[in-house]
Amino acid sequence: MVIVEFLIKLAQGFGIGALALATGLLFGGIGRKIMARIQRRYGPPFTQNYIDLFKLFSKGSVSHGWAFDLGLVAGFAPMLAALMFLPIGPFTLLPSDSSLIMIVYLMMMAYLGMAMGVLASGNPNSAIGMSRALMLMTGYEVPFAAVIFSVYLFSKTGYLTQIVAQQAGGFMNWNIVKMPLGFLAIEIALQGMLGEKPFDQAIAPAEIASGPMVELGGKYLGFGMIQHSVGLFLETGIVVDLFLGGAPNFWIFIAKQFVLYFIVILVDAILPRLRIHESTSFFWKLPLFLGILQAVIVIIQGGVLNV
Amino acid sequence: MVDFLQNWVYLTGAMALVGIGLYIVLTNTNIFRIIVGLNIIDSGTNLFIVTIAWHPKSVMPIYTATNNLVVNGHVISADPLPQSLVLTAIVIGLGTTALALAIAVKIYQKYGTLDVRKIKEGDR
Amino acid sequence: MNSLLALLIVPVIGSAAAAILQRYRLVERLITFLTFSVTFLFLFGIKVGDLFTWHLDFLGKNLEMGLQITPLSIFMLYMTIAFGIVLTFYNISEKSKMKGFLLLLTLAASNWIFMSADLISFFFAWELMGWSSILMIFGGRREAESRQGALYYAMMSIGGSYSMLIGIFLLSNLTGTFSIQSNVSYLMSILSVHPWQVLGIVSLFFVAFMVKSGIFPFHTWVPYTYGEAPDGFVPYLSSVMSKYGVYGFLIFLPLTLGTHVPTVLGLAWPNYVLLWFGSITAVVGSVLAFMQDDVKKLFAYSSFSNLGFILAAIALFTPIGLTAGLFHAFNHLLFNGAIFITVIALISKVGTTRMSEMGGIWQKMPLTFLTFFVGIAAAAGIPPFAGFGSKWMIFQAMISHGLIFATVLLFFASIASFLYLMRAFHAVFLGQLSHRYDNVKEVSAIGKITEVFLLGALIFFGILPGFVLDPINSIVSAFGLKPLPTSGYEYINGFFSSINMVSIFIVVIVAFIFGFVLFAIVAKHKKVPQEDNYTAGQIPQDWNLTPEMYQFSYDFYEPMNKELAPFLKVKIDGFFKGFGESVEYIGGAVKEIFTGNVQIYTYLAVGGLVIFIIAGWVVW
Amino acid sequence: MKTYNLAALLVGVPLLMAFSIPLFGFISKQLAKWITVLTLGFEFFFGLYIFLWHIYPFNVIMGNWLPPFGENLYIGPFATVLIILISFVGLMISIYNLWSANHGDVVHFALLFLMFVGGSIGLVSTGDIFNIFIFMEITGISSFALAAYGPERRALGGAFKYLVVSSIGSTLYLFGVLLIYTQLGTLNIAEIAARISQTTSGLLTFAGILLVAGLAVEAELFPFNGWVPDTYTGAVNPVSATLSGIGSVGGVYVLFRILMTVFGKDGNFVSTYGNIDLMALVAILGSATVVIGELSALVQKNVKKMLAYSSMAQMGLVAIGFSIGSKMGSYAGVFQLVNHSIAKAMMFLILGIIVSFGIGEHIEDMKGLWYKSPFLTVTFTIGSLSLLGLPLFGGFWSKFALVDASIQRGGWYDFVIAIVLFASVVEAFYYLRIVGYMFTSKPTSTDKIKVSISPAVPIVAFSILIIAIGVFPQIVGGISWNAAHELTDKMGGYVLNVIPTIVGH
Repeated sequence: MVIVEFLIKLAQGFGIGALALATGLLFGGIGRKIMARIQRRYGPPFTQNYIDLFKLFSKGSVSHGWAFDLGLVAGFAPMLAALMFLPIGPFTLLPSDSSLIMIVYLMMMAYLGMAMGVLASGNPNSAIGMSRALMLMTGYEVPFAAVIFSVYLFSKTGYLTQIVAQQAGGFMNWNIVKMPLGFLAIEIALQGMLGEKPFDQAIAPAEIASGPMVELGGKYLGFGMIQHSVGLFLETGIVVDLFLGGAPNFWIFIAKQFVLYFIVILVDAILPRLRIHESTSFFWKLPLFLGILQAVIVIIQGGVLNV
Repeated sequence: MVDFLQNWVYLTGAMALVGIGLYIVLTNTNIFRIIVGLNIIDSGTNLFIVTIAWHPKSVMPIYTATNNLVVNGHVISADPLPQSLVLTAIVIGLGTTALALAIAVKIYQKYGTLDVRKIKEGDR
Repeated sequence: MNSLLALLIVPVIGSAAAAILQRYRLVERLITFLTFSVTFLFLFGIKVGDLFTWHLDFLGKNLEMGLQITPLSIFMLYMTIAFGIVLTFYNISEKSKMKGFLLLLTLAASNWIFMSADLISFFFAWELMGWSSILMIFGGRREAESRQGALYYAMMSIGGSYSMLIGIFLLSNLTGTFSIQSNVSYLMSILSVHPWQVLGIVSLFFVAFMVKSGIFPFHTWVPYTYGEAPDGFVPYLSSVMSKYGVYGFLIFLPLTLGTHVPTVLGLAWPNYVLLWFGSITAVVGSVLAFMQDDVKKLFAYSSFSNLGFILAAIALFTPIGLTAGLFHAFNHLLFNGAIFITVIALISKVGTTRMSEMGGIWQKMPLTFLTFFVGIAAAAGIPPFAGFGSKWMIFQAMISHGLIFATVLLFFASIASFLYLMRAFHAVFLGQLSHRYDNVKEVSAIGKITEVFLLGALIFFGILPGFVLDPINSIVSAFGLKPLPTSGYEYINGFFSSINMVSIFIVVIVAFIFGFVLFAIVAKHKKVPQEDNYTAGQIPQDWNLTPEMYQFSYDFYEPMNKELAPFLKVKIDGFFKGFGESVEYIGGAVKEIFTGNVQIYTYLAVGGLVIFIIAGWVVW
Repeated sequence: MKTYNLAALLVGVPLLMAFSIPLFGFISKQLAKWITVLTLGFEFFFGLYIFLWHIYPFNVIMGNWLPPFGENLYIGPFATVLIILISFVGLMISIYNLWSANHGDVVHFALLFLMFVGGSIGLVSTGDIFNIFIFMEITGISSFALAAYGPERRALGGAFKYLVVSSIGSTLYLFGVLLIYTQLGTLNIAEIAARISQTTSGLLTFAGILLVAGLAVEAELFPFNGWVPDTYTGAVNPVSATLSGIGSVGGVYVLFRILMTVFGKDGNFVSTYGNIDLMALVAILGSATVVIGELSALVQKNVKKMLAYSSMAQMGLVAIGFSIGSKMGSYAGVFQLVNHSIAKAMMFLILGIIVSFGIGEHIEDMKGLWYKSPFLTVTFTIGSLSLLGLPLFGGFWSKFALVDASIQRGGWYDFVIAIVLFASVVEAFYYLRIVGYMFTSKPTSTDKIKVSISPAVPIVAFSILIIAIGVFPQIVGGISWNAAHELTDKMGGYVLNVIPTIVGH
């Protein structure tokens, strides 16, 4: 019985993974298209990412040793694992463990794995890229955390499923209405999380030869792409669950995610790249201020839990 | 017990000797002069000791038929004890001086100087 | 034999044996290891509530001294001695100049600290632990630096214990007894009447504890000392000795329970202040850590940064806060132990502590690399390893009080810890392997066993935290608080949510299996040497590039320096050093009194006499 | 009043043997040295006998004239503990001298040494302030000569400085004694103590100041301690050990016998008669001494000189302990005195062994001693840690008691103890620095130091004693408490034991 249940969950998990990957790749493709149109180009077809992925997985490639291999798999697997705890529309695979901070830390494990892989390659460009990525992370994670904590205090729970459930019943119950400043902060943080301009110093193609990705080829780059796509899905999904009230079905969920991503793409299209320390300190100023202000408002409204 | 302040002449003398001795010790750099200074201080001390035991009207502290040490309940004899103390003090002073002179001679042999300012080692 | 006494006497006997046989290295190491093991066996003979008292004819009184066992002491004893066994086992093959007999003395002192029922024996044990560890640090890799490190530690530590000494007597003069329990309950009873008096006394104690745990602003000695201590001793310093301060804090923290002290956000304000000390420590440690190039120093900063987390959590003194703090104390012992043991294994092989001179060593020491990786993953708080649960609980404990600023600071410290851990990971193990290290070998068999054990422990306690949380719950209830609900060994019950670590573990494992399957079934790859990487079509050797030059690890986070410059301007270290220098300067001036000229001495004496007489005259 | 006249042997035997040593010296130099060992062994066991069979307190009456008229020795608990201490340290140093005194005029060295120890024992047991002066001069003259002993010229310089300062000091003491005599007409401590309040207080204050100034020279209190560094550094190591382990004991004893028994005014905290509180004066002097001693030692690079400065500072600690005036304070003082004597004497002896192997006195020369001789390193470390007041060693308990006493006294003693603890941190720095040099560095040459049996015996004995006191403080604690009682309760503890019929005022 347990085994059957486990197998069912396993199958569902694969389904969610595939779905997230497909959506993430689709978003990526659409993003490229939109970008091209803003820049008055025709742009690749929005299915281009699928084609790329297929191509990458069928090409031979070079490896720099087992740490390199392990790192790339470790960069992808925790992302996939984190997905299992995310309420996607009405559906959550493992609702009893959907703690928000846990998901955040699982995502960090993915970054850690990815970093291990690309750094094991020994290319200085990837080291520089990694160092930038990590510095950027100190920037955006702080306002992100402030917002997460204010949501905790506001909802008095740490389960994403319950946070979503509390927002049921129409637009006015969404957290975006109740905590607008927090949403603003997390939206800016999302820009950094996704590594889009003006916060794309880690990749910086022309500057450090795509940074972390410089040594990746073939299936390794494919894994990198998967990680990025699933991460895109996960991060936007978290924001949707936190602020946009989740969704009654999968399609609306994706639509809400896309709205968020669309904003990111638009900002990406119009802003130039900042220098790394500028962007870190930027995150410590406005978004952090907004996030903390939001938390203070929540606390004043009676969010303190007397233990 | 005698009101020793009556012997102000001797007291002043004793104090003056101590003062002179101290002045010598403090101002002279020659070892032998310092030893002499110490000796003068000793003399001042000894004078002080005998002074406190005596004053002009006291009788000698030996009980005989004619020599009443106590009159009307008041002691009128000189105090014998300090006089025995002064002997001890003199002897001690002598011993110290002898030792000091011996050391001074040795110092002159080893350091080649009698200037107290130069009796020191390089590393302090 | 009474087990309580045995916990003190066995290490002392072992210490004597090790001291006598110290010429025979291996024998000494074995004795050290065996003594730790035997001491551990005696632990099974003790239970909560055991008491042993004796009388000491001292200070003209018949003072009652005692050993007692509380749930907290049992927890601490098990934790520290078990770690000691692992470390001494590892040290059997380690070549550092650690002196086993001093370690065993430290063990005796440490057991005594955790068991003492009165302030005299507490202070006795505290000082014993202090000097034996100071002497231990003298044997470091670099002579002059290790001497300075030990002296720095000694100054701070002795200053702290003198402050505690004054506190002890102020307290015992009020109560007339040295018993810890009755003193604490006395303080509790007068807290609402004389808050400042209580606070003053307790702060005197807290200075000592803060020094020992390296809490801001007394953290400055930590990097120097950890950085220079003998390699074999550093794990003990960081994992075990920093916990004495935590234990000390826990003696006095119950003070604010049950009395009406003004509160801030539902917390008694002294607790609130303490919490801020903890949070600032966490941030200071993390930020300073990622500027480091010396791997031991880096993890020294990391160590006290984690102590900041622990202090912040226990300062709340709520059930979840206390649980989180103690849990983190345990996890910190474990992961910091694992990290430091791998680091010293590494240092003994490569012979340097500068990270910018290392790189690529994972190819040579794969097991060490894996242990280190899991260690830093745990330190970063990544599930499902030990370290995640406690950090997660700390955040919940903090935010449930609405302490948003402190929580965000702690979170920042946590993220920054990610930075310095990655930097160490990269600079030491990843990147280009220099040809200098072509002959580096994996650690010996003993080292391998230790590492596998630590690896297993990090995962085991990660996915089955209940084995640690159960004893912690009994501690919490011993303090008179309501423990968190328990629902099985695999659960962590937080304030906002609870987590089944086993299910997370299974999910991650399945995801990994899936990842590897995917990796295996798609197109093949071929292995290439490390020089063969993307250089825009050119071969690095053609430009006379060596692996060392091709390794980017020096000043890894250089851009951050500018952002953090305002923080780095505050030089507490400089304050202490400057203070020391001015004392030395004054000493140099004072020494000139003793010129060697007898006349000056005579002048002094006569001058002193004249001053006295004048003073007497004035009064007359 | 209990009398036990046989105890006059305590003073008589060493002086007798001292002056007969030249006779034994005719037979053999070795015999002369052994005579000191035997004599001091006798003293030590006699002292132990008095202590263990609890014969104290008692008087020794000379010629059947009862005090205050006759001269007497009073051996109370304070004197007992000091007699045992002095004779033990003396015995150990004399055993060490079997090995170390082998050049120069060995016979006269033994004579002077025995005279010094005998004089010190007389000093702590006599019940007459003029006899104190005589014994001070006996120890003084023998110590000048001892300090001048040795091949190095710096010994002469040190001895001469000691002589000059000490002569002035003893003159001041004598003046103080005579001033008291002019007022009370007696020299017996017990009688003076009982009648001290009858004197004119102005003169009393003056006498008190003279006495403090004179005795501060021997007790090594600033500013009367200029001789200390030069003399201790100049003298050969066993002599430095003697001066610091025995000489300073006598100085402190007399200072507080005068202040607390003679001048003392009983109360919660003992103060003195007269216009100014001499106990407070000594506390100020003690604090200044601690600070100046420790700070000077801090910048010192010569280990022997460092020990000398530290010796000075430790005597300051002792003085502060006594000057608190409570029972606890005197207890701490006695305890600290014992611990300091043992530890400091041992450290000078160790330094003597090190120096005899051609290793210098500079701190750099201590490098890598651990590799040359673990024995000396460990024992030196034990000594330093005991002086620092770290546990497992005797010093822990005395510093513990000292802080306790100061905090019980409260008031401005809180400030004093803060200064003292600060100075102790400084002290910890320089001692641990030496220990660090011994432990850390690889030596330039790894010639092992072979310590022969006769110098090893005292060092082992001292270390065992330090650890024994550290583990069982009651060894010294019990009798120290009695000694503290003797000092703080002057009528019950001292005067009535000497002159049972006297009426206090």
